Amino acid sequence: MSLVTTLLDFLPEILLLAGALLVFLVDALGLRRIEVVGSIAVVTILLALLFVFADLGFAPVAFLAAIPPGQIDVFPPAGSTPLYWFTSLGLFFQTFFLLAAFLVALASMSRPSRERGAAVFYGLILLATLGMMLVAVASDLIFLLIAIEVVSIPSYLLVAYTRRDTRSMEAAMKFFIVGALSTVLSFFGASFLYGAYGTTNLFVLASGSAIANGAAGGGGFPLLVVIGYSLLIAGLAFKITLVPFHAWAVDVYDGAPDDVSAFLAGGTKKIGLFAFFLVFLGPVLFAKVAFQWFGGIGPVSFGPVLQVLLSILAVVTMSVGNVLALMQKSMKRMLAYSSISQAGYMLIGVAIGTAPALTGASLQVFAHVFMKSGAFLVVAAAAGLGVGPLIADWRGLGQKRPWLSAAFALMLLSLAGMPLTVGFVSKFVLFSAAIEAQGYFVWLAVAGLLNSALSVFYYGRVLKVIYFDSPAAAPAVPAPEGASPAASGAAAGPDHTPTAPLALGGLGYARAATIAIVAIVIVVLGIYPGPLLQPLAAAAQHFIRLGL
Amino acid sequence: MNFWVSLDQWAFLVPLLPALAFVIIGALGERLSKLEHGGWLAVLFSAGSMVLGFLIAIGEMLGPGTYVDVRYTWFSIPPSSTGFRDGFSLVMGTLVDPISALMLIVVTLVGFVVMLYSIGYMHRDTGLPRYYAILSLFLTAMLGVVLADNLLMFFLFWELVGVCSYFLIGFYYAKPSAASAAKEAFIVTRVGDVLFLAGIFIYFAMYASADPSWAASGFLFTKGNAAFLPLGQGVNPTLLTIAGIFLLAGAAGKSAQFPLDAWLPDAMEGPTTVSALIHAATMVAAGVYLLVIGSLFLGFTSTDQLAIVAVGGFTTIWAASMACVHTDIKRVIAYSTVSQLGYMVLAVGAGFAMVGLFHLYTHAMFKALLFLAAGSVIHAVTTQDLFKMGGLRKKMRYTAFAFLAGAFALSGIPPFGGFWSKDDILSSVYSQLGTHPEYWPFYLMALATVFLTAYYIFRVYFLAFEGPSSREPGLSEHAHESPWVMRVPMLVLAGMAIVAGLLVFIPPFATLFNPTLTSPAFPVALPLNVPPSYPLVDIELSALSVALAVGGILVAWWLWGNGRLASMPRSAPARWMRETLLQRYYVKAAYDWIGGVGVYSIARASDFVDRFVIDGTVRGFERSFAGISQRMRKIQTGVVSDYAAYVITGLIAVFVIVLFVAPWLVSRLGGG
Amino acid sequence: MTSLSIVGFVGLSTALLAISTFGILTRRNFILLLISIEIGMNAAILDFLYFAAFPTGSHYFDGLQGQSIAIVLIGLAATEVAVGLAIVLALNRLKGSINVAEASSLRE
Amino acid sequence: MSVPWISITLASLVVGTVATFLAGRSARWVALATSIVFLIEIGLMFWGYSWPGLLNGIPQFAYSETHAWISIGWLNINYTVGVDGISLVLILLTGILQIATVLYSWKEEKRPNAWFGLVLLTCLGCFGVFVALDILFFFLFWEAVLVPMFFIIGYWGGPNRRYAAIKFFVYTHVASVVMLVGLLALAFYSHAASLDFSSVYAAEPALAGVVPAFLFVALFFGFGVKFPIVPFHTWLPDAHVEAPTGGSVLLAGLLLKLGGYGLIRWGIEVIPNGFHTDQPILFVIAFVSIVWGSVLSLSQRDLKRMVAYSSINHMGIVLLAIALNSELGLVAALFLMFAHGIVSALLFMTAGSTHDIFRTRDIPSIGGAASVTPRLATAMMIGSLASLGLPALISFPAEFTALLATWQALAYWVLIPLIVLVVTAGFYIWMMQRLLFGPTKGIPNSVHDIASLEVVAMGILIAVTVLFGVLPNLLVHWIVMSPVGVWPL
Amino acid sequence: MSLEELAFLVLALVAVATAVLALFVRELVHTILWIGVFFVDLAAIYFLIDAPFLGVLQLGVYAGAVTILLLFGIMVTRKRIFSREAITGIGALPTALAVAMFVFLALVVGEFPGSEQPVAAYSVTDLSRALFSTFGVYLLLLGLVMLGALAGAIYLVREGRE
Repeated sequence: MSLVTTLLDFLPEILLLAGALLVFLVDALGLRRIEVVGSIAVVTILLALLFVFADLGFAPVAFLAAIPPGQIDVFPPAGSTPLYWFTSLGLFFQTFFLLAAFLVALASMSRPSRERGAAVFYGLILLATLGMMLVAVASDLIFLLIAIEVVSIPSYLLVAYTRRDTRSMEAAMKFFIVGALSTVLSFFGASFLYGAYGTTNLFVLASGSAIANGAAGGGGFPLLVVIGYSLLIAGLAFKITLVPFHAWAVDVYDGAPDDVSAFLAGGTKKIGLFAFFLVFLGPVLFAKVAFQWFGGIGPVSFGPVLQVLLSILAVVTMSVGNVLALMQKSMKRMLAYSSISQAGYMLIGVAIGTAPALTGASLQVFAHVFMKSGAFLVVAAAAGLGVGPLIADWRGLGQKRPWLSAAFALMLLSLAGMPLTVGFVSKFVLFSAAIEAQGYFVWLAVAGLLNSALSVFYYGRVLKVIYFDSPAAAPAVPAPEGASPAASGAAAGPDHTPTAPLALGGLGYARAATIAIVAIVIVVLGIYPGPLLQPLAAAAQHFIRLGL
Repeated sequence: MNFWVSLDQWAFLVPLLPALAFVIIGALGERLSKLEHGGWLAVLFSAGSMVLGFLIAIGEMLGPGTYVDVRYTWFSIPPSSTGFRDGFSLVMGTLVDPISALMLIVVTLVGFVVMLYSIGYMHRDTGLPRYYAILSLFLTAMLGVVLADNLLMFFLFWELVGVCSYFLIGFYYAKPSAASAAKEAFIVTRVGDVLFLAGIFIYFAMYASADPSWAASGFLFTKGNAAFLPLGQGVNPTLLTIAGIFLLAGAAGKSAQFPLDAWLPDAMEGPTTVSALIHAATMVAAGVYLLVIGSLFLGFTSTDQLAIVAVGGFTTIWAASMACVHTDIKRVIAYSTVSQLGYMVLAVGAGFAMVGLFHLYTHAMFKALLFLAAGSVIHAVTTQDLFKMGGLRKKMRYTAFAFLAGAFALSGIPPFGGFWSKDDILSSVYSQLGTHPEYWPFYLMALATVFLTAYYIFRVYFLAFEGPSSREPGLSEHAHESPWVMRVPMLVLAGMAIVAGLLVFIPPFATLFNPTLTSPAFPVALPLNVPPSYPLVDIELSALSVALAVGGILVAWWLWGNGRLASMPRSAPARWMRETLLQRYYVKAAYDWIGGVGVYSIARASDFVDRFVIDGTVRGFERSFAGISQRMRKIQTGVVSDYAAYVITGLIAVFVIVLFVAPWLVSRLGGG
Repeated sequence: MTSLSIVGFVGLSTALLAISTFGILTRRNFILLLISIEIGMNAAILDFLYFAAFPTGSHYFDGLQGQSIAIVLIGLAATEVAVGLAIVLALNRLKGSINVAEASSLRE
Repeated sequence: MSVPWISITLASLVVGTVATFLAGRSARWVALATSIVFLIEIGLMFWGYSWPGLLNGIPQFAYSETHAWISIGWLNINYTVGVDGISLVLILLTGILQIATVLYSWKEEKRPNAWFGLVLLTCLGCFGVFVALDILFFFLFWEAVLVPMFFIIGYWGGPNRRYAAIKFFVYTHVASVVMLVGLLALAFYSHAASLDFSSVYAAEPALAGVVPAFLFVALFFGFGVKFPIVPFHTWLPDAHVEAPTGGSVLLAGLLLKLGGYGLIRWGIEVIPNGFHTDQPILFVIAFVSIVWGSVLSLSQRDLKRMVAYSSINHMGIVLLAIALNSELGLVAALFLMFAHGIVSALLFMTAGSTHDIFRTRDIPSIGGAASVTPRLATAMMIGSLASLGLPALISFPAEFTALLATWQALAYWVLIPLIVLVVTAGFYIWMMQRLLFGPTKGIPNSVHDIASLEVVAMGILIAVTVLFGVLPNLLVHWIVMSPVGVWPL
Repeated sequence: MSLEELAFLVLALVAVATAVLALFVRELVHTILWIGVFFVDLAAIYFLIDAPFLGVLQLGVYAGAVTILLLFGIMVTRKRIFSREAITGIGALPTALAVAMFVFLALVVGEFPGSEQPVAAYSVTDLSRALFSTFGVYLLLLGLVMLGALAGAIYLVREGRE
């Protein structure tokens, strides 16, 4: 495999890197208008998306494919321990990540045109996206963890990029500390796995051989593996905000600039789920050899134990997320908790570990990219219109801003899993898969569905505020302590040159277009999900077969 | 097919004509003000109905074997592999047989004359289109009951009759007492109706299980076919008894028999015409008609018969006693109606259905007459209080004559109609006493009632028409005779009251009372010879009852006729007695308590449970979730060290789960 | 060649991780938190190097991978310190304090 | 049948609904046109209908269509629609109530396009439920009804509308998800080839042991809350009291029918084994609902609340009739659902008009309304009488048949609903006595009788009430052209 | 106990001691000193297990660059360098958590048979070959991390200096 072909395989990633460098270059040259850097980023992302589509084999663009079809979804040669490997599910996730980046990049172009941090913002977005794409092709634990760092480090900085906002900075600080702790735990766990297997290749890890040997009494290290995986769960759970590793997320989504919140919740969070696929699906599927458990219980095997653990985490996460979302007063915190509970649903897919479940979880990720980014982007747009951070500040928006409110309502209904939205389809597939798996997984489906019913309560409450409450005469509730007048990236401050009001009554074309795209996707794929669902199901099937 | 038989094909027109009147008057409403607000239309259509009804009845008298049943499928489930083997259907149809022919005569005749009378009597009221429309609808419904060829249709129109009664009692709805009386009437009869419905179900089940093809053919509730069913074959006698009791309950509700009798006196809140037509002649007789049908075609066991006799016999004296003290002219007549209905029920129960029917027929005539005459009086003096009337005979000759004719008929003085029928009942029941000694008390009650009847009706007569001009100045001085539209009906009915009993001696007419002789519709031998008492078989009994009646009249004359009693007796037992009777033995109060306090308290308590226990649980869920949420929010302290602590706690939890909890669970669940 | 006990090595790295965790949980000064994180990273590095030095017997074993990972981790840890310091400076400029307990306006 | 009437109807409803939303001030005309087109399409469906019978023991449907929607091996979902007599009559009910609601609320001034759009959307969802023959599509439409109703209650409703809207939404949604679990488990545990009705129907006998009973309980809970069954009924009074009149009409007229339809179509028809096991539960709940609904109606002061509780009573009779496990009972249940749809709609319209005219629905504080608003009083009387089962009006044949079937199956237990009939009569008659009759009180200064369009709306319902009350076979004829007679009862 | 083992024991104890001291002395400047010693101590351990290149790297990166960076951080954020850190509580919960974590992690100790195995030594050549070919991707990724960190961190601290 020559260097050129290797690089060609990574054409989309290289494009993103080039785009990031170009953005920094343009910034250095002084062309730091947001239209310029934003366009570069958007175009880059779209190009990358095009190539990923080509690699996935979508007929209209298949001729652009850089990765030979024979290299996707096949087993690596015997004895080799590749660091990265192409799977169609990974490529699908790449498209999801790119879509999330695209939405945020496009919407952010409606921010004040002379904003200082624009170049850094877009550069970091592109770099983080690059990292996300790398996560999706990892086949080595360390590769995976460093790729996650490629995402994390820009994320910390993105949260802080407004520089002048104490809330953002506080969020960045929290994000950084918890993130760094998680990094430490992940690597520490990885070191144990390395110690047990002698390699960090995920194909090898997936085989569960180190555990299997342990049963025979020769050379296996069950405890090392088990403790290692436990540490990894703790480390990666930080990323997908499982309870109780979630506490940072609420503050960060709340404190971060709205566009960044959209990117974090809709985008970077999802790498954690794919990491879970990569790291834990193998043990779930293959570590089925029974051995005597610590403390004399058994014989049981690691796979089912892991399934139970993940199931417990999933149920706890969705329940706690939903319950906490119930009484939130701040819109972004409510969305943050809802995002946490959604992570619980997605985790069901890993816990079950069947192809249908994987399909459902992936689809849920896809849906969530749109729903959650979209929701945060609407919040950003609303902040730009002078709507305060509290849910109560949205009173009567349905009358003042019918289209924006309708889009937001659509997103919330989709989050709640109402029919004719993509959120419904994804939940339907996911919970169908849980019931299809039978056994105690049915109770996972029940828990998930009851939770989604509970979630209706707080989504409904927001709809109530938007549509049923009459508009407030004046902002009745003062902003919470430490909040800037409008906690958004578009906030006017000394750092930002005031600019003329945006088009569409302050919304801006780009942001309006983004929200429209989200709404259309939610509805169209809610009505006709076949074109997405069928290849995704096939990809999940391949992924399971590979045992990654 | 001869003319008379082919006429029966058109029997459905008899109820349909008033229905047309209902539709037209209901649709046009006040636009008919030139036609007495639709009154003349109603008269016209009811006249048409009467003519057709009489023709059909005559056909039934003349034509041999004119049992004609015209059917229409109302509700049908075709045969299928399961469920009803042969399908299921409910039918509507008209059955013309001697009994329905007789009822046709009664209903259409009284209906027509009351319609005509209304023109004059109701002239001053408002809301007349409503009155005529509903009165027409009532005629339709009543004729539907009469012509029904199955129990379902019978019940359907029976209910409609009840609703019309409801609206007519509540005609003066702005009066709280009228609205209340209407409600009471509806609900009390409803109690009977639902039990009747239960009875229908039982008959259905019995017959359907005895012969499944019934369900398919739609003959299910057909009277004619019911008689084919050999009683005792595949029929559980207990079930039959219960069904009979339920039927009796239905009849008691409609015919105001004890203990469902309380509504009828209150129903006098309606216009007097309504009282005449509905609450004297027709609707209240429907209950008796139902028992007649039940007796002839559905079959009662001896237990049922005893129950019916008991209810009827007791009701005669129960109501008559209360009639003796009331001062409201209409109420007295209303109690009299209840009492007379008791006679009919008694007869049917004792096994003499046609005798009961005979009394129904004569009673319809003279009771309608009494009401119309009373209405004429009320119309003239604008009060219903007997003690405010007096000496009206001189001013209202026609009315007085009519009332007197009715009173003689009611008292059972020969040759007035009431004599023949009441005497028939008494002698019939007497004839059963040998085999059924348990009928004795009820026979005696009925006998005593003859005396009371004569007493109370002549009390009314003497108070209203005789004596000094008026005890209340200014009331009866301006009284004058009613217009011809009111006089003609009274005279027609007065004539009927005199001759109704004699008519049955005319052979063609008599056939109506003797269905076994002429109609193939009743191939099985009926359990009696109808009428048993023509010519009079037991002259001593007749003499006794006439003597009692005359005695009653004399006592009435002695007390009231010569002004001996200017007011009510004042002694303590008498006052107590009078108060008890006026309060209707406090049964009404008990009912009010059950409805107003008993049931309503249960409803209030249930409402409390619903709001605070059931819904409270739901709200408790909401609140507890909210509370948990509020409390859990506190863990989000904002201090990053705490967040790190959660992470480490989570890690340790993962350790615990992976090392201890999950393996244990997995081994319990049966391993990998 | 030498042989060293796993008890000692893993004991040391685990102890360092525990100390690091303890520091993160109890210290309030951001710089100290950074130092705690560095101690934790070093614990991981130590582990990698130890496992790289003692083959497991798996035919996939590659000790050089462990050492390479250690090298990368050193770089990664340094990068984190840099980013952390940048955030410290910005925070200090905004709030005049680097006490993490005082930065708690985002809560509940 | 070659003409895909159902798809055409769905399409026309979708187009009409969207157009209504976009139509602005002229939305009412678009809505009316859509309703008329809908009725015409229903008429054509009736005209060409003949039940295809059974194929290999599986009931077939008229106008059925199947198009693959999702096909990923383990999950096969088709756009499968079709009607039989059961759905057909309920579709007719949908059409009638849609046009009646549109006409009744013709004068709606508050966001008319949204109002009429949401009304049409609700009806669209109900239509979808009645034609969907695939678990997913069924559930999709089932849930789709919730959203417009949520907005209808929450935006146009009464003072406490926000609470009621969310309660309605969450409560019924919880039930729906339980039902969904049941349906999916039914499909997956029986290893049905797809989520189509026919596949599930064919696969159900494979279920073993107590599984069918559990599944039936799950489904019954889901459908039961819609019914609503006691003790899961408390969302209903709140929703009704707060909902605007049109919302109440649709809620009582259509939404409650979804539960009955679902129970018949997806419960009894598909899981007869589970149904047989759980039958006693159904009986108990049905009797409790009948008694509870009626007794509570008696104590209500709010007119709408009273009618709402009477709905619980009536739907209890429907449940009883369904639970009887007899052909006669099922026919009666369907008839009664249709009847209740029409009659409760009429009653809620009169209650709404009462509120419009007298500014209150508190029964004791109004009196003698008949003398000032005779048209309203007439409509209310007809509605009440129909509701208490007066012959010649629509409920009578249905209730009569239902109770007859009850007698056949349960003998003397029939006395419970029968005696409750007296209570039912009691509260209606008492309400009429207090509200319509007696001396006038609580009448505002300027009183106008109901407007002519409201008269038209109520007139349609009254006409239907009388028509099917006098000629019930017009409806029964269609109901029995369905698998009611061949179910493995 | 071999010499290596003895040396390791001493170094390990020093490492633990310096780590604890670094975190819990109240003079922040002393902290820097202790952490410097800690890094050097670890470098010594790396030499002990025949990873000399790593040891050198540790000395260069950690003992050198990182320590200086931290010192710089302290100097910038404090008005007086030698001011004392306020006493913060140790806390029962954090202690319990740290101890629990230690106990669970230490469970693995009994399992790994490393003590019987000889230490595998790798030449720097082999290491560099592996590092830049087989595992070169790691370095590329690290580069990406650093690129992002660089761009962002510079932007973040440049505030007000433009």
